Amino acid sequence: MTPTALAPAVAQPGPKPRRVKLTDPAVGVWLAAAVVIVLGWLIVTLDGGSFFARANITTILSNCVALGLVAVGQSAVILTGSLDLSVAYLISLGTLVAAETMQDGSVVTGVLAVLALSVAVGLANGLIVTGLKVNAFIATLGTAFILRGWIEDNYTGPAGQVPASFRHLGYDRIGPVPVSVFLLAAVAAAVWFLTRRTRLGHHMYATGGDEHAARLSGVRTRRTVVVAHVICSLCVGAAALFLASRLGAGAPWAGTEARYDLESIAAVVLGGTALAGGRGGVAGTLGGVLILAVLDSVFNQLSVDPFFKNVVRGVVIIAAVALYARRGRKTA
Amino acid sequence: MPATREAPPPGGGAAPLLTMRNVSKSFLGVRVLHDVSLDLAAGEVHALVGENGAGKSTLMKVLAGEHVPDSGTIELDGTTHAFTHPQQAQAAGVGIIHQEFALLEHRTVAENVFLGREPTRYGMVDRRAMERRTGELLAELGESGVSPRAHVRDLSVARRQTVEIVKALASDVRVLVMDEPTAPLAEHEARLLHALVRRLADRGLGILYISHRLREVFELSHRITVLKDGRHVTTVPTADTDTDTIVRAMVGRELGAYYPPRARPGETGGTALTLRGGGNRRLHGIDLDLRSGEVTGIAGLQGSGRTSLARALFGAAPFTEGDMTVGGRTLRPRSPREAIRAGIALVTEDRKGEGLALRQSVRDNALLVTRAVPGQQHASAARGLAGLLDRVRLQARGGSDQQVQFLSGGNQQKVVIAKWLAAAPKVLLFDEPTRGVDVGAKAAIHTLVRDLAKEGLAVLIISSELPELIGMSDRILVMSDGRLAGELPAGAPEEDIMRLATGPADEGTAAA
Amino acid sequence: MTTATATPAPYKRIAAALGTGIPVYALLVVLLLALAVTDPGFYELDRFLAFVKRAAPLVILAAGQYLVIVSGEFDLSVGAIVTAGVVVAAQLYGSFPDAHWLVISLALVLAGAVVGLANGLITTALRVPSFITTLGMMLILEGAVFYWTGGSPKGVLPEDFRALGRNSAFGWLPWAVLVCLAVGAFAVWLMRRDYGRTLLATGDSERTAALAGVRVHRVRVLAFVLSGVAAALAAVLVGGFSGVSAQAGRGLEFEAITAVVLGGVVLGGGRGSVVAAMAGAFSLQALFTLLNLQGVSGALESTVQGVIVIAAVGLGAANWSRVRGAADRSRLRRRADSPGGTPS
Amino acid sequence: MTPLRKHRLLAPGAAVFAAVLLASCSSDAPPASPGASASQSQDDKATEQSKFFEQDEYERQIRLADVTPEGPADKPWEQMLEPEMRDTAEFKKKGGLAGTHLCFSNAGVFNPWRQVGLKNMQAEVKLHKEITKFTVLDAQGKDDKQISDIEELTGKGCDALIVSPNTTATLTPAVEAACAKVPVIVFDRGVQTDCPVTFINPIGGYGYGSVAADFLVEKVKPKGKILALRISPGVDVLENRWSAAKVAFDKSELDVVEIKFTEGDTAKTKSIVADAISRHGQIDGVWMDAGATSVAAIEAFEDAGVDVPPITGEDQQDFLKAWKDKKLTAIAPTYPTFQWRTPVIAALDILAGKQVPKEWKLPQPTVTEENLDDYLQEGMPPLHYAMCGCEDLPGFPKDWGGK
Repeated sequence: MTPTALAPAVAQPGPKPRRVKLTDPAVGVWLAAAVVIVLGWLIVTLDGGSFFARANITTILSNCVALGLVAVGQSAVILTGSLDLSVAYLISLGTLVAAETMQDGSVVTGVLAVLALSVAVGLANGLIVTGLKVNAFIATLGTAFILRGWIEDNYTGPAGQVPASFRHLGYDRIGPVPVSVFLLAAVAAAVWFLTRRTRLGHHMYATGGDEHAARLSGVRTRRTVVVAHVICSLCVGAAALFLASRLGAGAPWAGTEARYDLESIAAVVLGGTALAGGRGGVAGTLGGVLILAVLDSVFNQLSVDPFFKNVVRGVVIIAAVALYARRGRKTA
Repeated sequence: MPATREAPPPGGGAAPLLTMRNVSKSFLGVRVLHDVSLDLAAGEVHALVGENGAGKSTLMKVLAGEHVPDSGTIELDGTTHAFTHPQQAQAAGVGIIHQEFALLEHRTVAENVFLGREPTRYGMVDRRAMERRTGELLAELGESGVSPRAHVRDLSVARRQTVEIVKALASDVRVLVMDEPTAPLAEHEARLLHALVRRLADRGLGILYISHRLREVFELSHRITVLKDGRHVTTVPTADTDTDTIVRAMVGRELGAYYPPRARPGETGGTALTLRGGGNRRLHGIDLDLRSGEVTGIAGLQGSGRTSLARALFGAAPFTEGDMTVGGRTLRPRSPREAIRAGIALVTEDRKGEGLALRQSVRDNALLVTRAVPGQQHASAARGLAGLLDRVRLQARGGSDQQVQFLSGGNQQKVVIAKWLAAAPKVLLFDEPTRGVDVGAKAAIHTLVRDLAKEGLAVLIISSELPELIGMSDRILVMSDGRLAGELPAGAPEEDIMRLATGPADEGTAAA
Repeated sequence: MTTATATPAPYKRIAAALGTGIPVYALLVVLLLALAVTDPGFYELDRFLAFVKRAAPLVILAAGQYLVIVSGEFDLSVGAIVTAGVVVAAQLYGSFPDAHWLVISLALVLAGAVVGLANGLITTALRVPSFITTLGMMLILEGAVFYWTGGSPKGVLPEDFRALGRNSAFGWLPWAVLVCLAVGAFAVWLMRRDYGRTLLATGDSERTAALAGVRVHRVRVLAFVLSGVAAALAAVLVGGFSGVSAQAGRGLEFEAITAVVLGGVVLGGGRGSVVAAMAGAFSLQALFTLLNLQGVSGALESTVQGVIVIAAVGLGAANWSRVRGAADRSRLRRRADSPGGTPS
Repeated sequence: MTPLRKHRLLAPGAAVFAAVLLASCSSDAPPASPGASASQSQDDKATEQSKFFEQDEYERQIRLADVTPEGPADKPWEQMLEPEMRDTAEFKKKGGLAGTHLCFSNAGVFNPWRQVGLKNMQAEVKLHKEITKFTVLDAQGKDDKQISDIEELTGKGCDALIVSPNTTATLTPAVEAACAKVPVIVFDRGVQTDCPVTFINPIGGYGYGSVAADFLVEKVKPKGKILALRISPGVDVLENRWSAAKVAFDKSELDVVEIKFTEGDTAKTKSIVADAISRHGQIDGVWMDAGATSVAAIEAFEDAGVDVPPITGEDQQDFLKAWKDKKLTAIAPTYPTFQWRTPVIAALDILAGKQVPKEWKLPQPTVTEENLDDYLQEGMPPLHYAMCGCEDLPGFPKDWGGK
């Protein structure tokens, strides 16, 4: 029998799916990022600035790092169909723990302490979501409140201090590229590998895509969700370490003042990951982060009113997601 | 009849591949399986038939480890198993293909096929191996047209089914359960599937084949087991039995024994709805007249367009061409709202997904339509709620405040019907009105449908249970591949219906 | 086997009937008792009214948020609407110092409705998840308002405008309390009306609702509009209560959602009562007051809040797991009983 | 956990890696690790007084309050207290001041004080034709962003860099890095390094706090119950204000019954005050570490139907107005916004090679019963700060929102 006879209505997409497709959000995002960069360059140059000046590139890149790290983690949970609103406070606490342990301990102990903290918070989130069956939104909002209380109760203002050696992470650069970018690259690569190449990753996509189907196929969905939360928190921990090295001390508002919770979610969604889970990935998220960073830098160059920035950001985010929705409808 | 008979000896002889003994299972204190036993030989296609609610699917889910039996044993190759998670059943070599596919739309075929047991190299998922193996399996099934890298969302239903099968095969199953595999398939696709099933059996798999379509059951199977109301009725070699015997065993009574008397000639009134040349993506040139007081049955295989027709008439998947008049005025509903205003109602086949808001009360469900589409009947409906619920003979402990999710299938269906009666429709469309409804409630619904016709409503009824269709309808329209294949008088024999339904396909089957 | 769904044990049906509401009422009672213990004077009429008055804005926000959540969506923009409302009002008074308070208030309410409309349309028509829609709206509003006012409003809020949030009718009954009652009554009435029921049905099963002739988009959009209006009302009260402030609504969106969820309303829609949602708001306010009276450091306040929220919701979930289990099983059965679902 | 493994290697790894490359590649990291002072202040934690309290600085500020400033009396923003001048020849701009490019890294404009201040600075810049370019980067209250902003500005060819740090400790490294490239002027909040050419600020938090506290000590009868309202913990300026007040209260016989954080939220302030009144029967005095919510506090008393006790606020119009209208016993120490004008002046002096004080201490006037009318300006917006010294600036009052 000829297989073609079997299914008349098969849409064989593209030449070969493995090759990059324009329908893949990640690609779209990076294209968008490219466009934004070109436009930015044009505008800035017309304005008499120099967009590709060393300093500017460095700024853009180093502005990517913190948000990038958080967003990468956030994409892990969102892929799995969950959400994490506690990241902002975890960052703040992370910087404080890092700075304080490093002050009277070694860098390594500081790093370990932060990562330990992260794992703990991640586990808590994951277990509350899966075990207590509390909606992720509320669960992580709750942990956020708890962390906040802990911070405000124990810290009044910046505390601790990181050794000079550790500060290199925040300040050194090779040519125009800040060292911290390599940290982001490493973490992103790790998470990308985890989500795309390991069984865990496949199960994360499956759980986010259709929990019931995943379970029927023998995927341990709960465990997957918990692990995703831990991964997210670890990335946040990395962000905290970076910020600590950059700030030279721990700051109770390091995470909240930058609204990393909502910003990271925005970046992830901007990166083409579906809020419902199961679609998207780290690559797109990085693109989203880059777009936001470039926008910021352009606004800086033109010294746009900071309030006006928010308006633009809001519009960009909504517009982007509306676009995805459109495309989704087409392929569906 | 097909040449599949000289396959392995029915049961007996060699030690069976699978043996289920005295399996019992209850839900919320209600027994749905009573000491059911069943065995399956390697290379055998063992058909499992029975009315909806007979317990077929539950039995299979027990076998697949999705339900844990209250009692009874499962033996595979002589080793006893007690499955508590699908994974264990898979590991033991039991694969199940659900009616609703457990596939991830946005993942590739290979990823779906190996979901939950991805092959790894150095901790990495070995995509290449995954895709190679998937490709091989697809090729073995003569499905080399499907790319292992294609996303499931881009595949047709038939191909998704193939993926499901490959998924089962990939875990080296020895027992493959297929739960109404041909239900979502168009006829020609179904026939290709039959060929596939035979090949699988020839490869030594034991296949448990659940189906409502007796014709394919007789074509495919070596043995037939009949379940009824959760009990094992009989297991017979297909060679030694015939349709009537099986049907009798399934229904447990002579056909049509309990269907309410049909409309007498005088009772049918004028036309309530006429359709000329109705068509859309799935339907072509449909001409239809529905008369008040008459029950019009629509027969046809799944995918023949029966449901599409009902939805088109109701404006849910509107006609793109054709003329339609309802109650004398011309209109082609573009939305359910318009249809409802015109006095059309549709009882959908997916009761829980489309008929009810499960977490709302009986009252809120019953009044939903009148609330959504307010009309003169609105106030009266609210007042007459109690009467309405009596009229559909609803039995709900919590009265009209009870959440419908806690009602039995039958009572839920009654709520759906009440919901539409509240809107005082002129044309009532039933799509599989008694699916998943226990025998008692079935009778009640049948009587109700007939009463409604008597009261002057024009009723259209779709059912894949031919006995029901024949028993209920004053005339039967048969559909096939989106067209009306013909009309038959009341009480026409199943064979005539099937002939029309399968249309020219029959020769094709004989050829196959 | 479908008879399996039939005849659940009575206690489950009771749980089903009030189920999700129970924890919050219990919590509220406990908190109010605790307040009575810590501060005997708390129940003197004026003191208690003052408490209600303080709670009023949050209660109103909760009522609005309830409508959105029960329809299966989110509204993160309400906090921004409150801030914007207060600042805009002051700004307007800056330009028209002797505008009538009613005019300004109505202007705000109208603006709130417009914002809600935008949220609704973007969410339904453009199919952007409401979480993102309203998040973006939040950024836009805050940005736009401060951009317009250069960060601080140019006018003052005159007494007559502030009366609603600050003064009392007949010298003893705060207007805010009256407004709160009115809104509460309206919300309850609305939920008993056709709209309320269809809204619930939509949140419960969109397909069912649509096939029953419900215009699901319109229903949802209206929910967003009402939420926006509620937020604007809250802005009038907040502005009245405490005057011009550039951060009047900070964090209110999360407080409102927390309150609603505390009230046992299920995120995802279709379940929960508006009364419970408003009770949730009262509980939250009572909690703040209690912690404040207890002299608990502002720091621990949020910790306690977090724990209580998680606990309350977890409790709700626990009560439900049984029933839900049953529902799951019946879903499994459905998958079995309906050949191919809806093929054509 | 792959990220974990990855990371454990990475953090120190990156440091080492960087250290190796340090010779070859550029590093923006400051040579010496600062924060000696930070760790020192850590030690003070032991004492029950907050770690933000430093005795000698406290005494200095108290003393400065009575010093008569040098400079034009009618231009407080050009006055200086006990200046030790320093030479700035090294920074003299070649070819004169014409075409000066001034840069400003702003912590943000997240409160009216900073908004008024920024307007002052922009207006001041307009006064000087020689400034042809004035670049402002707003960090929106994010330490991390301000660090990048400073880095970015140092690469923009600014002749001088003005910095208003978002946080003392965390901005220090960035400022140090910048010092190496351009003359840096820091104002408002300090940094933990003396590399900036000059650090401009008014007398400071201790002065502010003690003025307010002393006022209450004087006006409120002994044993009186004092309610202390603070914005939020951890903001050094505010911490100083409180710690100074604490000293005064500890000496006095007043009884500080409650210390609460209002987060600058007026509604919350009203609630807190109302609760306090009901808990303690009466409140005899209110100390506030900032004026933002003092009107709300006043209203809370009115709404509770009790007389407004002696209260301290700041020089915001709404407070001054309430003070006058309601004939309150009040005082308004200030943290004058005119200090935003000084950095521009200083920058030009530096680029001109003129001497400037190492630490440019500005006077810190207080609004009292006597001079209240001078500062209560009709037609200015409620959140406008009276002590802006902006009356003579171009665009006043419109740009400040007045009429």
